[in-house]
Amino acid sequence: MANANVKPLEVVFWLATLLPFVVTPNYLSLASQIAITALFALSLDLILGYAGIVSLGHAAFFGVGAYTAGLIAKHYWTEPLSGLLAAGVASGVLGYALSHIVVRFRHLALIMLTLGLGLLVHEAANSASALTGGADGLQGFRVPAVVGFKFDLYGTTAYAYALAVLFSCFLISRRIIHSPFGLALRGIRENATRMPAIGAPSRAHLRKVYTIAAVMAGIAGALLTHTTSTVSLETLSFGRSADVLVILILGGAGRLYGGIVGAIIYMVARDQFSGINPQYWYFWIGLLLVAVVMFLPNGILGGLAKFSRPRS
Amino acid sequence: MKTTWLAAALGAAALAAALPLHAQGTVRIGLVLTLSGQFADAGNQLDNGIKTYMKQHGDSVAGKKIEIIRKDTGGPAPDVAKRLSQELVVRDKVDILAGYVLTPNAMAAGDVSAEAKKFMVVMNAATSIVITKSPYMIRTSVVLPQVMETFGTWAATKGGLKQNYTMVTDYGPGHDAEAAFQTGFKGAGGTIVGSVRFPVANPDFSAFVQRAKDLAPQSIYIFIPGGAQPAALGKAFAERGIDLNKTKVLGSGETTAEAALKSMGDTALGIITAWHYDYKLDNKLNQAFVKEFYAMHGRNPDFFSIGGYDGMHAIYETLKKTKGNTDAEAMIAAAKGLKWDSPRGPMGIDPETRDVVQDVYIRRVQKVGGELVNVPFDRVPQVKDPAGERRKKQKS
Amino acid sequence: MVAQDVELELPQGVRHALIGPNGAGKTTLIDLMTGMLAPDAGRIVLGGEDITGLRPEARVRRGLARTFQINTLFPQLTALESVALAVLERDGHAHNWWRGLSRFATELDEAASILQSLNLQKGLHRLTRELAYGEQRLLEIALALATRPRVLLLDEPAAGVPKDESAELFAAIAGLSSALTVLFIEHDMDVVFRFASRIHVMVGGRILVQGTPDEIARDPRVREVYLGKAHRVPA
Amino acid sequence: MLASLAGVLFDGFAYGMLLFLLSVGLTVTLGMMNFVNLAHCSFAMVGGYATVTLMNKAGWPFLATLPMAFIAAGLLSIFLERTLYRRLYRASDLDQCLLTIGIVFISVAAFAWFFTSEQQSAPVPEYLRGSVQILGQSFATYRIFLIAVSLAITAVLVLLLERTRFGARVRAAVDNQRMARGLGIDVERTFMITFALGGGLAGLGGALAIQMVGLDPSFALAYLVYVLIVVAVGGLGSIGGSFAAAVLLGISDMAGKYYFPWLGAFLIYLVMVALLMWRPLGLFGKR
Repeated sequence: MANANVKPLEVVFWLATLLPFVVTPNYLSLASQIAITALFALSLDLILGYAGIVSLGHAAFFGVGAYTAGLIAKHYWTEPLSGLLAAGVASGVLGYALSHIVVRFRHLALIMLTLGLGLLVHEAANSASALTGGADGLQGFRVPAVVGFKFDLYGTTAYAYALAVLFSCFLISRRIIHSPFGLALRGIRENATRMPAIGAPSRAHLRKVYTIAAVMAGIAGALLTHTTSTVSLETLSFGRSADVLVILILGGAGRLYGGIVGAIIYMVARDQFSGINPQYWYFWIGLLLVAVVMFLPNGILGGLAKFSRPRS
Repeated sequence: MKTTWLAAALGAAALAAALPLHAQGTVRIGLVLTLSGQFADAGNQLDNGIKTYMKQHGDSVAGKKIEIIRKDTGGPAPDVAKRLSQELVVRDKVDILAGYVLTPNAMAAGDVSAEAKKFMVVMNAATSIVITKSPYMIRTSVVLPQVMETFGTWAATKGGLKQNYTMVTDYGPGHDAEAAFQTGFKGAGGTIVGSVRFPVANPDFSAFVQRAKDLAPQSIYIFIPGGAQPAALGKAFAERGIDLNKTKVLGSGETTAEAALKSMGDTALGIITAWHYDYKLDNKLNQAFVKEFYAMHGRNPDFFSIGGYDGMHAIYETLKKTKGNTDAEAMIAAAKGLKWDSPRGPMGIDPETRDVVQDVYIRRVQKVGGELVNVPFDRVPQVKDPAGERRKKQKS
Repeated sequence: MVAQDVELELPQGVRHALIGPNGAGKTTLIDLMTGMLAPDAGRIVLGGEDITGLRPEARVRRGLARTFQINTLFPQLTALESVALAVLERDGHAHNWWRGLSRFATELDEAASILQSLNLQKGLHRLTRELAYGEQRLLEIALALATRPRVLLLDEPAAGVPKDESAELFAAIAGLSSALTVLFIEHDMDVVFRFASRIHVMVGGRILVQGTPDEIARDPRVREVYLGKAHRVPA
Repeated sequence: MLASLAGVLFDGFAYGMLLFLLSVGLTVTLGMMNFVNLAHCSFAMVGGYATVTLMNKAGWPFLATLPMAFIAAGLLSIFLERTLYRRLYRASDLDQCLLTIGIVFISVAAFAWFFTSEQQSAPVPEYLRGSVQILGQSFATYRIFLIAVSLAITAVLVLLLERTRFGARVRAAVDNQRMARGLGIDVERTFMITFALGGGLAGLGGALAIQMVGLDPSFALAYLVYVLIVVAVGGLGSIGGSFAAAVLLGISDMAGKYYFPWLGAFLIYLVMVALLMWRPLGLFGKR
């Protein structure tokens, strides 16, 4: 039974996430964007790692969350925490609506459907440029601070805010995984044909987890809006959906920490490689991906787990 | 619990700041460009312009050595552009922010320039409101309304055209160009008979060109981004066989850029465009610039390159006036009203709007010595950005 | 036509065997009953309620459970987790996503007792894919039992299980509560005649004949089609 | 109005042929060998750059470079298949995604390094330029050539896979490796050749696409989406399915741009989502 109690390694990991405040104060804005991407990858892990839904359009929810937060800050109020909730609700509603289509498909048809739906949302945002500002992005709003702490150049508040939200969403995800619902999701992933035979409403489960993942992805999008006071079509782009999928596979899907570890390694590598070699960094990132697949099948955590203690 | 975090952070930040400030004698420029992804070529050509300037004018000015730190945003990504700009200010202690090929990236970095009080030089992003994002920002590339509204007015007056059908790419700059051209054209008595917008990722234009051909308006106006699209449009024109003496084709400078002309071939003959630069401009400064550029990079400069070249010139001139002092207030004051002769012709920085003021050339594609060239046959001197002027009137 | 105008009556509490040559449509019949396949015509009634239109999981909740001829289990889940999942689905707790699994003691205990009743207590915490093949066949039955069925359809429960172990398997089946109606597909005639109180013979998609073990053993049509000439009636 | 309808259908069909040429190789690798080869368009780039180099540097005529593009991309796919792909035949499709996306990134950077990020051009010979007047309607010569090449390739492929022993061996090896080995089929070699065939077709598609959509290092990423759409809508492993899907998507995209341009890019994605919801396994998909 996947024991629910906290392993010491987990405590060490989360304490380590506080190190950047002291050890690398100049990298806090990067750290905040890693935390946001980690949350986005975690939301994808819920549906990919735990329910077997491969999505190439997950950025649709990230972007809807980002735009909702941006529009609220522009037209209504700039208090971020309530903006976060509103963004979660907005992307959750979209997630619930799309889940009715998504759960009816599998394999390549599912992947291409999520891709198509993602691109449609992207085009909608582009053509509704009066509302969304089109390709130039949403202009004329600024989120000054969160609970009194100002967002500044150093990104200290941004990282603290992103990390706090990531940690709370992680706790929720951990609770989901170790709950009966989590067990049902793993059942669907392990053997989708057996589930109806034990009376399980698989589609209802999948719709619920897809909605929860959409809420979390929307919150991640809103975090980006609040910490950078910018929203652009890029938050809805195919590139962002592909990146987060690569990040999750790199880290190792279905292990809760896969998305977070993947985000850290992928974004730090990209930042360093593009710093050294701004034109051709793609080469080194590509090499990293190929190396991980060759030597660490099932991602970094999957590979490490195989080496450290062969799965009992 | 929260306060301890922040106390630790502030302590660390102070520690970092106490590091010895980088050697007094250097001026650091943080250059944020799109060096990878779909707009990599624009970023590279801009960078090549900068390198050419520094080769011609050396890498030190007013007794200070110029050091450039390059960062890649990988495409339109305002969150990444803002973070990179913040890191350049906070971590690399740059004195000047420069580059910015795309509008969303320039807008996001404008906030950093304003908040961190850093002199900022936009070397390409062409949307008008970019300049309003920071009081310490100047622009040395081009402003869309500056060219397109002028072109619209010219087309309906000296161009002798009464009808026009506009075809633009469906994204920020496309919408701006469409609005500007139509304002100028209608303002001067012309009528817009229709308009269409291409999807951004549009590999094939034949349907649109066919539609325009069927409508057979007196003239067509086109605005598309650089890269693969001008070539694809050129081929669609070649295949559709638009009859150029019946339908006048007007376009932005990018429509008949060097690569586009190469693939369009003779069907491009007669296309009229308006732009602020072409590598074939025959003045001494430009010939020297093109020769040096080609020697260094094995290809001809384009309008991205001239944006970078003049951006560096503006930085050098400003530093000379402030004698190497990189304080943003001093630099912006020195930069306002700057005037100089550039390979593109006489240009300057508008003292109030801090935006670029330059000549707008009206050119026609002709064959010169067996080669297709944008031959300028008219020029509208020292044009200010009309949208900027309107903003000034609203404010006062 | 795989299964045609089949009239099958399963009175409550009786042990039924469904026999017939390969390809007679036995598994298809079970798939039809459990809703895996949609019938072209005809009705399926469970305890007086017409369940022809219901989705498979709804039929399970009304008490119609089945096992699979080829193991369809949860490789990365432990035996206890698998059966607990079935129990949780049954009493509607599977949608609970905020309380830890360990807090559902009653369901976990019930799952453990089901496994114990099929003497699988040794493999409780071992991953399903690491269980022996025989144990996995028992787990198939445990999963079906966890849904508290009124009718249990066993699709060749002892398929691939060596002779001696299959006797033990069927002893466990026999030990099931008498209120439970059981229909099992089996090829081993010794087992059929020992455990079934009614036998249905299916050939070419049709029910050839139904009756008590004695009637079936003496019926010439069954003998000739299926049992072959030299069959002798067991003592 | 009728004339332009013919024009739109012709252009749509020609654009569909381009999509088919770019994706038919993937139908072979992804469809028949069940290997998620997202690097397919990188092979198309190899073919494109082979043509550009031979034409600009070595002065070869355009048509002569096409077989070379096929061979260059085919050889590269053999090399990659022997070194990397072979070890992931039984890996999860997510790991196959990661490997091939890694290869795409490497190829984008490598081509930017060798050929700069500049737009490449492969000037097509005179007789393929301009357009031809048929019944008063102008048809672009190059598009007619494209259609001809695509129809030829489809015919050869269908014959090769459906009618020849080699085709039977490929389909057997893909359906059931163990059984195929049992029948004495050298599965390794068959997979290698199938991969080379898929890669070569991509290379040829890439070379032919230059004239229509140009070529720069980001080609591999830009057209990956379109290629996946065609293969998914067409149905895995079905050459005919890909052909039908490519034509359907090409014409609907063209008609959309012509008749309701304000719909813009929506249309091709709407058509895809609708087709997938109607036939999840694709038009002629088997599994």
